[in-house]
Amino acid sequence: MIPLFDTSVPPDAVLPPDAVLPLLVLASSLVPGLVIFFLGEERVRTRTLLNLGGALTKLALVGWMFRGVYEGQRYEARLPLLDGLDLVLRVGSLSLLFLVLSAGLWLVTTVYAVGYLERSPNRSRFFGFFSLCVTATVGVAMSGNLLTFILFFELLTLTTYPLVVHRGTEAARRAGLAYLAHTVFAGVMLLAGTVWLYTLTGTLTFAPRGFVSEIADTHRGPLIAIFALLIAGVGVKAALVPLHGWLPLAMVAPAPVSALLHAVAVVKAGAFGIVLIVYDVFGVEQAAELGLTGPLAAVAAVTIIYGSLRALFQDDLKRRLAFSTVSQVSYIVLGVAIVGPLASVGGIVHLVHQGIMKITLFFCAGNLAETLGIHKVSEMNGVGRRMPWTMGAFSIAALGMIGVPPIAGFVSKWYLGLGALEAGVHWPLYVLTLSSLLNAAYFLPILHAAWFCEPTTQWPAAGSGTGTENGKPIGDSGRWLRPETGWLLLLPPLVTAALSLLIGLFASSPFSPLEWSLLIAEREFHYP
Amino acid sequence: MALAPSSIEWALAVVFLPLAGALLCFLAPRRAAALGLTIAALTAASTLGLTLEVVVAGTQRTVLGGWGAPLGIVWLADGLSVTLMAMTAAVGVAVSVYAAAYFRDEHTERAFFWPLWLLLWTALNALFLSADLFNLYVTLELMGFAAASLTALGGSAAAVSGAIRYLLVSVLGSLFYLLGVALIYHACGTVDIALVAACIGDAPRPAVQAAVGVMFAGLMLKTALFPFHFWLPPAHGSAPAPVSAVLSALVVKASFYLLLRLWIDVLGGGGRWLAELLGLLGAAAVIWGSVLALRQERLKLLIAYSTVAQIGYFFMAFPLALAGDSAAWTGALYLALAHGLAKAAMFLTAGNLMRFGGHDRIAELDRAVHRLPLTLTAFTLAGVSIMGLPPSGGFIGKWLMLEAAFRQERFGLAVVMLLGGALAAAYVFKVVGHAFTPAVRSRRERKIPAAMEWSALLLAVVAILLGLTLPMIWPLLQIGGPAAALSAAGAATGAVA
Amino acid sequence: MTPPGYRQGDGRNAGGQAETAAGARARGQIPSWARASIALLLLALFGGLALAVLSLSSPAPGLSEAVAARIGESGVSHPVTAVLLNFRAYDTLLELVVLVVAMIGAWSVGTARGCGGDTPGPLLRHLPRLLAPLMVLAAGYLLWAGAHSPGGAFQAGSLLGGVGILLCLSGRPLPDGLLGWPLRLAAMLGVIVFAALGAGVAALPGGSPLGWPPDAAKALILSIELAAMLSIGFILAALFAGGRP
Amino acid sequence: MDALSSIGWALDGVLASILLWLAWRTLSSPALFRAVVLFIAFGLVLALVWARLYAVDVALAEVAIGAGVTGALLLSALARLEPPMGRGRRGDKDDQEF
Amino acid sequence: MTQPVFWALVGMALVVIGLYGLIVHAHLLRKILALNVISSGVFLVFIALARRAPRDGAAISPGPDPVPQAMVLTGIVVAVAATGLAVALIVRLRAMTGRTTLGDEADN
Repeated sequence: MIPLFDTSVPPDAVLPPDAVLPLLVLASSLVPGLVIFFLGEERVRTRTLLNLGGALTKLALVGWMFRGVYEGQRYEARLPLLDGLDLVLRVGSLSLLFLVLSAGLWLVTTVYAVGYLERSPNRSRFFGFFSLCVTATVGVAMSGNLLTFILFFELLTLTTYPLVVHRGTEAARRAGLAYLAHTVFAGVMLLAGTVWLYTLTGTLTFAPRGFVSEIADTHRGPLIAIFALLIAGVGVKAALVPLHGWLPLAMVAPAPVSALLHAVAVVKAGAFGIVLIVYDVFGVEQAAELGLTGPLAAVAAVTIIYGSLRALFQDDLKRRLAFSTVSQVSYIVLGVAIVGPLASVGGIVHLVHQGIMKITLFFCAGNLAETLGIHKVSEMNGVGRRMPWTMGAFSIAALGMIGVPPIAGFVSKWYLGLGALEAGVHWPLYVLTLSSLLNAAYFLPILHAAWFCEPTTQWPAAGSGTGTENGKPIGDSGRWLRPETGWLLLLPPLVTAALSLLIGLFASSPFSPLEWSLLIAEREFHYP
Repeated sequence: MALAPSSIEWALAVVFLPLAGALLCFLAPRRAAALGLTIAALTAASTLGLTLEVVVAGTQRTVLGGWGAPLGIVWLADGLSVTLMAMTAAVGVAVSVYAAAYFRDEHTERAFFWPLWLLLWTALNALFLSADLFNLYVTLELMGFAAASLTALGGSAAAVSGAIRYLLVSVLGSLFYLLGVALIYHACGTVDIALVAACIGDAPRPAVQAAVGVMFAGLMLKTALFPFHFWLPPAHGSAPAPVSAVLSALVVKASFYLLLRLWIDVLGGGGRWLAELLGLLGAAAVIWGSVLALRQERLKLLIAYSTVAQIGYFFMAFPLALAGDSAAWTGALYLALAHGLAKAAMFLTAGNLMRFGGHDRIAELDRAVHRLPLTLTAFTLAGVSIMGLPPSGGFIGKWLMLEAAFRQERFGLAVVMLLGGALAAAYVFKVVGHAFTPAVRSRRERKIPAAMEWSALLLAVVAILLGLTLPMIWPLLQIGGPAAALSAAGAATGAVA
Repeated sequence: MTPPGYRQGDGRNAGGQAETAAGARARGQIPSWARASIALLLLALFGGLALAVLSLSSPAPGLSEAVAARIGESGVSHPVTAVLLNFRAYDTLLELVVLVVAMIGAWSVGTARGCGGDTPGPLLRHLPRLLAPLMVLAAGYLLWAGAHSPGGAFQAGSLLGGVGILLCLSGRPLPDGLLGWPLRLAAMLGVIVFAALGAGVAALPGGSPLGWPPDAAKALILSIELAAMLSIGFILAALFAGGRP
Repeated sequence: MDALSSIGWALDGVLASILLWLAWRTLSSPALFRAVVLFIAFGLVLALVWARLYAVDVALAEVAIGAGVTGALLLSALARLEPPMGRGRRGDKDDQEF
Repeated sequence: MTQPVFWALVGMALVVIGLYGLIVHAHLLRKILALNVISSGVFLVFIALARRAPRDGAAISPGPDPVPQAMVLTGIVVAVAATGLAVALIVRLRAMTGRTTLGDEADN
């Protein structure tokens, strides 16, 4: 017989036990997703069962791996694809952070989406792509080399597009077009950078200190170009200015999709990609030595300020949140680009913190829109009295975004600031301060209006049928048993708001995102 | 007869089985579909047998008539040819299944589709097997006639006029090729590819250059390389869906294969100027074809222009392979294989949409795509391969070619390849986007048999999965060493350059 | 008849005439400078081709000797026939297939509407009666002669085709009994006999596809030529008729 | 150069001139009917050339197929393409080249 | 110049004349005539060159190399098949549209 490629895995170890878990994590959303496509529109129960079953399974599997990774176990599955280039799924501490985030938030978002989309058309299609989207995200999280990363990154594009255009309106189509134009451009850049890099290094496997140091002296120019290409490639999804154009447009999508885009999947995948490129492709010292981190930090700073400024002037609540995302995600990039252990911890931990806080905000915005038809900030006067739970959650998350202790956002900003000082640069502090002020400037008026202003419109009373199809009329029981909106819509933001409070409060306890980020800094980036 | 068929018997089967099938179908038109399907399955099985034979025992030579070169004709089955035959078989089976459903109610078309299609298959396999320049001319003509007749089966004036145009171009291309064969015969005294390759170095240069020039011109015309692509969209856009699938997926590949054979086996991979010219035309084709595809308002024409663009990629491998980079050839071949499967799937889905809605105007497709999720999925998956997204076969091909381009720092070519991918994404999503609009049920819709949806979907899935099979196909392509010999030859050229 | 979905092509018919006029006007006037440049380009092409011809060396390489050396094993003594039906028999088989394809293709396009369309004049009505037998005889002779001197299945077949054309022109309809499969079988006969024998001899011990055993070669070739002649004649006449019966 | 070869050359020259002229006229004469007739003549002259080149088989085939059957095919096609009146003897209007 | 070369040049000239006719004429029947002229030219090249002086020491035969002759015979048959098929298609086109030229797009 003809010899196959010499793969580094001996044939008897094609599927070692360590390889099974990553594959199962993929399958736990892939299989339900594919099955859901073939389900009839009316089989709500089966579909919900599949969704929640998949989400819970994934969470359990990730939890299992969490223990393993903490004990020093590594999980790896590979499939030969090109000559000397495999598809590799690998779980280390960094991937696990992202995995936990996406698996956890997927569960919450699924619950929310089930409540949100009741009785709306094309649900099978929606949930099918929803599951595939998460599959792509965990794939991104687990990718062990740049090739695998590209695979899942593009899959993410393909599976989120139907979600963005789900409503099928003209605005949705335009948003989808913008999203595609941006991501296709990104895909081209990413592919170009990757192939070029491969021809120079002969490998694409992520390594703790990157894998370009051997050619750093001989191929300076190309390496800088490659860095630019790769960052442009992932920067679109991370919504770096000036590649952010698609994100505000994509707000036409249903609320669970926005939540998913902003907190779990797309934007996060982009930010995670930047982390990977800086740390595991170039190596942060090498990147600094090539003079690449400075411009990256500058781009991040510009994005942070620009996003905040634009958010200030949006009346549409979701658009304001979208620009806030543009700004907040670049904290992660900033943390990475400052070059220093504490700053990187701040960046990495913000990956989680921002996700949890931002998803809360989007859930709440969705609740307002679905229950009361509120889409604009100017319509929010007094809404806190009508929907106290929702606005309570919203407030916690918003304060966290501003950086009020002890909510999670504070921890990130604290570490970012410390990291900047440690690295001996001061300007990030000004950026952080300015951005926090701007955050306050666009969030506090909302809170003020919601809690302290008189309602300007007459909303239907809770539980009396809301004019939309989604608030579940409950009947005339006691006030506390009569929720302000459907349970499925209310519980998720409450959970995530509580989470963002708790991980801020208990930031220094073991297994908190912060502690885990410190572990990552130690293990993956070889910081002390 | 021995229990295990020998390579001669497999080779005989892949040519003579579809031939016999065609004759039978023509003699018994009422049973044509059943006969045709059976023969398609048998032919595919024989192709598999031949492929395995080549995998196990290496290149297979069959001396026809026992004379051998230079007096007689020789069949040669090496990795390259069996790979293409295998693709033909895969597409062939799917198209046969599809056609059985597609032509079920059209008596005349059914009666003529089957013999013509099986004869086309005969011609393709004969072409892939042949190692004799003149015999290749006959197979080229056979292929061209069968393809033109199949195009005309569409029945519309557009189809007939497309068929005429195609026939004229095909005959002209073959005549150019034949003129080249004549010159080569008189320079070398043989038409056996191996013997010609041995003598070509000592032959008078002007004669060889003129021969190569006219042969390549003829084959470029038949392959529809820009700017000779003018005939392709009208023909492929107006033929019946299964025919378009076959034309785009296989027929165009056959003349490209022949070009490649000449380049590799006869010219030994040399010829810098010609290679650069072909690369340039290929790059122009990628851009031009993609832009035109994007501007089409009819689905089938969009797909046809996409073929024009994809053909360009194949030719961009010529300059890249000059430096001895075998990745370029493997990439181009991979692209060709993936394109064959994906493009066939696309045309089949276009057939479904037309059958369903009665038209193929892209702007009005939303209803149809809405009601045919499987078809849409097939189209999208095929599109993924055409765009070159991982892990499809198209991605692997594009990756390998990009790798070669970057390694040789031919950034211009790399940019064109990448741009072509982006444009492909644009035109694929131009169609797919219509799936997500709120649609009203059409009054004119017709039921689509499951066979028509599933055959397209399966082809598309195979195009995607092809991306995972490089570890198997790479060594197969090396058998008989066209790629290996080429990288050696190319290395020599590169060293000189 | 036409598959649905292809009807938009028919839509063009209505505007066909107008389009023809406009199209012809646009096409008819290839500007003279374009013609001149085409002519110049072609002249350059001719120059290149002429150079190629002139460069060919004069002791010509070729296969005359190889043919001469092995003609004894071929079963015939005329070299061209030996090449056609033995050394390169596969080419000839495929060529017959080409004819078959052309005929099926022509048949698929439409039905034959007689030959020439008009009622034949007196000359055409009587000429075939005189000529046809002569031509059949000549065809038979050419076929026989092909084994040792110029002639053979193609020439003979085309004579038969001529007979067919004459009969067609004379307006004689084919008997209905022949219209179905017998007609088709006649067209296929050459390919069938050729391919069956060619594949059959491969099964002989030590045989190869299309490898005629020397002692049987002459008979095999003659039977193939006979079948091929009939098919060629029939197909040529069918092409002339221009459609399925 | 002996007489025989001069006669040969002269013959070749005349044949070639006729052949080329016929080819040119076939493609340029305004009436299609005449063009087809010229093409048949072209085939017959070509057969002479084949004979001159000692390719007797080809010469036979050319007479029978190249000139005969092809000519008949083209004539019958012409009869169907052109309106029945005039049988193409008038200048074919579709052919706008002259 | 020898006789074979002379005739080969004539063949090449026929190819070029045919090509010119193919390009400039729109009428399909004319295009077919042009293709037939081209093919005759190609055949002429093929056969004429076969009459060059054979290799030293070979017995000089009156006829040219039989292999090209056989190939040209094949070619002639293919050409007539092409003509037949094309004529059938053109008649069909004419019956459907009244056109005897390729319409629509730019002419080749």
